[in-house]
Amino acid sequence: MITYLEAIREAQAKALADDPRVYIYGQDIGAFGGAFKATKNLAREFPGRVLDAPISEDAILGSAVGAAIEGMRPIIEIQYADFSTVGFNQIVNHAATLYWRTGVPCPITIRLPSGGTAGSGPFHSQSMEGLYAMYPGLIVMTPATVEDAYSMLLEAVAIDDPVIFCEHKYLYYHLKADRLPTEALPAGKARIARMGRDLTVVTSGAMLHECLAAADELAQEKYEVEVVDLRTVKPLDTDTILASVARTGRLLAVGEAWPWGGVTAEVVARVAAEGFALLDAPPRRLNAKDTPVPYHPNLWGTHRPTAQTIARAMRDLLRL
Amino acid sequence: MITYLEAIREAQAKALADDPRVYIYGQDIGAFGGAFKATKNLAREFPGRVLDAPISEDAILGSAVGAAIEGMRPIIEIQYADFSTVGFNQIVNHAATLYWRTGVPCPITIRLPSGGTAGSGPFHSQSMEGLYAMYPGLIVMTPATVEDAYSMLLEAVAIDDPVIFCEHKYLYYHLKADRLPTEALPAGKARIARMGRDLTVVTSGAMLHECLAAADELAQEKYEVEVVDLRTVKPLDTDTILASVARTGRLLAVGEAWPWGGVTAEVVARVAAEGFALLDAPPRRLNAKDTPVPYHPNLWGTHRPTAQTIARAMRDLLRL
Amino acid sequence: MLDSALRVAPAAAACDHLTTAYRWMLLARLLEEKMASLYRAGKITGGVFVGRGQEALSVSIGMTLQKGDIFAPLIRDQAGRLAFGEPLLDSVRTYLGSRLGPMRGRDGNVHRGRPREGLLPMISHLGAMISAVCGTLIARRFKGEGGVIGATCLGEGGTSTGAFHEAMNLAAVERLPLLMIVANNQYAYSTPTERQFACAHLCDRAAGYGIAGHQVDGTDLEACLKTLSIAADQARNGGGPQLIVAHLLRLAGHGEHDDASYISEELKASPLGRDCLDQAAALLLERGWASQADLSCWRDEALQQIEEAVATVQREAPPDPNTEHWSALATERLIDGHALPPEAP
Amino acid sequence: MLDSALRVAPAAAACDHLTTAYRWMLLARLLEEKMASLYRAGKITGGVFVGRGQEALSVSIGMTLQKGDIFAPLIRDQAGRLAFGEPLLDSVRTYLGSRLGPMRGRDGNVHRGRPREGLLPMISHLGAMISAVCGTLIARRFKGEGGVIGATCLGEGGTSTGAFHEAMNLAAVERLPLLMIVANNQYAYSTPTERQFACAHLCDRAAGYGIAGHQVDGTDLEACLKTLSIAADQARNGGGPQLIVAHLLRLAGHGEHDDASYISEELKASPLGRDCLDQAAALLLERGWASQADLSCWRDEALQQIEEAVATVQREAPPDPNTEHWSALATERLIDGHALPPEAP
Ligand SMILES: Cc1ncc(C[n+]2csc(CCOP(=O)(O)OP(=O)(O)O)c2C)c(N)n1
Ligand SMILES: Cc1ncc(C[n+]2csc(CCOP(=O)(O)OP(=O)(O)O)c2C)c(N)n1
Ligand SMILES: [Mg+2]
Ligand SMILES: [Mg+2]
Repeated sequence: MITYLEAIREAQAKALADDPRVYIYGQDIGAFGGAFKATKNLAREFPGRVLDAPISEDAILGSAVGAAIEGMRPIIEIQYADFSTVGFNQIVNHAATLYWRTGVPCPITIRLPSGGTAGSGPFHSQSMEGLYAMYPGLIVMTPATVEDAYSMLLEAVAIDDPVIFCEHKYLYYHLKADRLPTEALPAGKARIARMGRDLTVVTSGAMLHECLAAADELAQEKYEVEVVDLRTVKPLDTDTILASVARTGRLLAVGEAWPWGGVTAEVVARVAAEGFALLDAPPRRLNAKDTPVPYHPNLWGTHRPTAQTIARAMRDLLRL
Repeated sequence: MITYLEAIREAQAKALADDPRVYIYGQDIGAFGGAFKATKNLAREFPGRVLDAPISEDAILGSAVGAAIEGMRPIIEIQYADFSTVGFNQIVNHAATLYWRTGVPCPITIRLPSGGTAGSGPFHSQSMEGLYAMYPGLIVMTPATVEDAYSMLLEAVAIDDPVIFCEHKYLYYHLKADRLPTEALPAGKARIARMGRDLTVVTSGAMLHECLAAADELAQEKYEVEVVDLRTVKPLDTDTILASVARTGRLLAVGEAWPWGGVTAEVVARVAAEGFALLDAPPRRLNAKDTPVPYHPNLWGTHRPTAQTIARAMRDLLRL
Repeated sequence: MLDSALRVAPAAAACDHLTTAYRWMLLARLLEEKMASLYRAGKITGGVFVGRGQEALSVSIGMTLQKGDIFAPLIRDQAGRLAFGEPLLDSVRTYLGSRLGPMRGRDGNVHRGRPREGLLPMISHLGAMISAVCGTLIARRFKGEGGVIGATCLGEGGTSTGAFHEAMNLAAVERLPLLMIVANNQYAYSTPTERQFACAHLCDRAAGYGIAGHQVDGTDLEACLKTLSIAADQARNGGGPQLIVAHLLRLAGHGEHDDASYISEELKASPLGRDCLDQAAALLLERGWASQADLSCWRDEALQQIEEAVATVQREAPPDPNTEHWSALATERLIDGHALPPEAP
Repeated sequence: MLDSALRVAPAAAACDHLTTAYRWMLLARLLEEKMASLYRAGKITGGVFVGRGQEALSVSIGMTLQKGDIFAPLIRDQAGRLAFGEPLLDSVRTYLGSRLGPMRGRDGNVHRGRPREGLLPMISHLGAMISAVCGTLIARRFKGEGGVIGATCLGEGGTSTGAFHEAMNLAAVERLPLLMIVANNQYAYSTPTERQFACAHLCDRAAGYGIAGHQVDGTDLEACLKTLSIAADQARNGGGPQLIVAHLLRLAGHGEHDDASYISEELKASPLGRDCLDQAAALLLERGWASQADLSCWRDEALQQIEEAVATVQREAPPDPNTEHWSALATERLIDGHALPPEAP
């Protein structure tokens, strides 16, 4: 059995082994192996290529841009996605604009340990995929399975553009698989995680598993819910979403991020604009509440969508 | 005649005169009067209350949080909205979370000279309202008229929450009015800028004027286009939008920002979810292209929506 | 907010400064040990971060600051918080997420404060609080309230943030009465100082801002109290910002989840590795300011106070998601109702 | 990329170092004057930012760097760019937005470069380029390419950014061969130094990073060349980062839109206000290394070269929005087709 977190570690080990241009830079990722141990032993296995950084997110990310210009393929670990706000400018205005401005690619993989876990509170829980997806020049991945954590991270390192890799902390240990995948869907392609003909649920990251649990619940009630795992939120695989809505006629977009804007708004807006005639009922969204992510588990469990609230939203929508 | 820019200057003069808790802090805003002259003479008229800051956006914004805690009402001028990325963390993680975490309000007005003008290029042209609107705890204003530039800025200073005030550089000199308003719609209320029964166009900022011009063009073709000026993008006045769509049955959301997410996605997603039955045709969006904002006027004029491309989008939608 | 002060040291006024400081340190140490044991027992969700080995420095800040001053502590400042006047209950309630705590279960552990009483609640982003303290001091200046100072803390790792630099420079330009206390405890999480900075002494940065710099042995309570009061006097009297760098060693993991196996034996064996609490106790005994009996009775009193607080808080209700007001705005009329999930009322 | 070098100074190899430097300075000065006049004539959209008064410092950087080194110039480095090998045409094409320029009309004025040739194109956010140069040097180290150095420029105002601090500290920790050249031209846009920093000399910051610091009179070409070559040698030979602070005065507005009426007469009259170009000319004459005739003939050659370049570029087509490839990605297959406006094909 291999966990989602181990898959991320294995992908980095393979990337380091296969490509001399790859190196990893971030806080506490060397001998210590990272705050979550995502780089465990890599510093020992690949001497000089897994470097501890000072607490300087802007400079860490800016240095990655320079190294990429010189042909390297840096993997940057930001200790928590929430701290990328202090390196934000180098990501959205430097890395993301380089290729368009100069024609020189900027292959950087930025690993953002993302999303909520009980007790993490307002500053160690954020889901920032929707924020980065707004900027031209970035690819934004949100792997929801052990297989994708591995194969998408490898693909991220191979891609010539900056990739925001939103790995979900809640899945680090919870999620296990028998083995690592040998092949995978390419980035930019969504996956039908569960087939169904009554309702299409579009989601990603940790919410995929809440949605699947809710779908199981509705199966008891004889509803067949189709669940689409986006995998990549930019580009957004609109064709797969539309094809599913064409089958079901109903759409629910579920996200862990805040309710204004973000992935669920983009999904619903695209389906409404391009698949209007396919809809038999109003498309719906379910997001977290519009406050910072609360510390106390009681509050946190209510702040974000759960199998229970998702199931309720599914029922509401199926009754329309 | 008073310009949009002068209205912003007058509003700040009034705020300083009326409320001793108000002060202004930003780069070159003192004796020099600001890069755009939005604080012209204020340092002389209000000695010691209009302070030049070092080139330290993070500290400028962080200091505003501290001052607000102590009961002051800072107005922060960021020289260009694009540079708020280096003060981003203090806005979204400090100012925006303070009230929710502690119950102590954080009344800060952050003025962001926003949007594109010919020749400004990738880093002096950005429209960031959709970015800030994603975060809980922030009010986001996008005044599109001289009257709103004045009255909304005064209201922003009076509001007990952090307000992102997206003043549009393109309107600074282009837009003139006879006099300053004596009353105004409150923040959070959208305005019907033009009545019509065939199509609802929802927009804000500089795009309002492109949309109005396009609406004039379509009037020649006997179409009556209703134009909604959002004024505030968070909160988003969904009721006014829905009421308009109820009249017209058609929706086009137009924005100057990039096409993934943002205001147009939120508008379309809300109407699709809450006003599905009101729609006689698929809702549509028109945004800027998915690249950084180009420098050359030829490219810039094509990158952002214009009266011409908006009129075309209106016709397409009316033909459906 | 002085009640807990009185409770811990009934005759505080008469009692020697050093004794009071020691008793706050002791209370902080024992309180954090209690939190750590609750964490190990699974009674605390999230993390527990302790100031073991840094109590002498931290308490000196709290004792040097006066009523009306500003304090923005960081993750290792339990002692300083208590001495500044933060009720013991605030810490327990925030760790256990009680709805009666200052953060009402919305934020946790070290992310607590009472802004209205000059105690700023840290956000996690290192360096972010310094400019906020600058802002409070700018506000005091506007309000004509002189003689006030503001203190904030950071680890040596936090000095690598852009936020630290911008705030220090701003404070220097405005000549604010800011005490910037840097606890160089040799590690930032697992990262040793040689991977964090390359200057001989962090104190060398003071000249680069044009401000006063002080260095102190962070294991020596008397030295910390002395240095802090000198720096505070200078700041209070128009001397501008003061950078105080203390040298010590983190005598715990980064958090209680961390066994800190990476901390070098050499450092542990070095003077930096001394436990400031033991040092202070030894001093009190040596000076005859306290007897072994005093020490153990103070300890018992502290333990009892902690047990009471924990018992109280454990009886308190956790936050209730159904009565929780799910809005981040002070301005009710501007709440975006449509941003609520469809299934919400 | 040496052709323009050869064209401006046919006998460059034989010709004296100082003469070459002077001729680059002269070319930069006259080129920027031409851009300014095109701006006033409404032929350039956006802004024009000139390095008037800073050519001696800037050219010294370009002449000190060798082929294979890295250079990230800022807004006042036309002279350094030319000396480093940036074709004159790059500047004209970027200002006029020619599709044949390195930025293809997508970015403008000073936001230009040739990353593949070690010339990094600045983004506007001050301080952001420093860590990028650090990254190029880290890459060279990985690739085992020793003996390489990287230089980048900033104004004194830019030193107040967190980005500056983080990058300087990172460079020091990694002991990178970085030249950080700070042009203290007394103003940041309109802001005088006393509102920007409070230290005696910006050079005092070097000790805070544990790196070497140098100060130089930015109006003195010979001094600038000397200081830069000393610093470059130290960096090249493992001496780590070098902070070079030059003192001078901006002899122009922040941009051509700015009349700079805020610049104090005292400063203009002070030694800082000397024009480095006149100073250099006087030196050449005094040493007998050039005659008045040489100077005016060099001037004529430079003017002719500039007129040719402008004439050429003015004949070039502007970017065409219809043939423009509207994507920011190198990876075609990952372009989000649905993010295109509905009316687009
Ligand atoms: C901007 C930012 N980056 C990363 C982190 C994650 N983080 C939390 S504490 C810590 C180490 C801090 O070390 P130091 O400043 O020396 O304080 P100490 O823990 O030693 O007291 C890190 C990296 C953070 N909180 N903020
Ligand atoms: C982070 C950031 N904030 C603000 C600006 C706007 N701005 C551009 S140039 C400038 C002044 C720069 O002064 P200085 O660094 O001294 O350079 P100089 O213009 O004097 O050469 C400012 C404030 C910017 N480019 N980046
Ligand atoms: Mg430390
Ligand atoms: Mg300057």
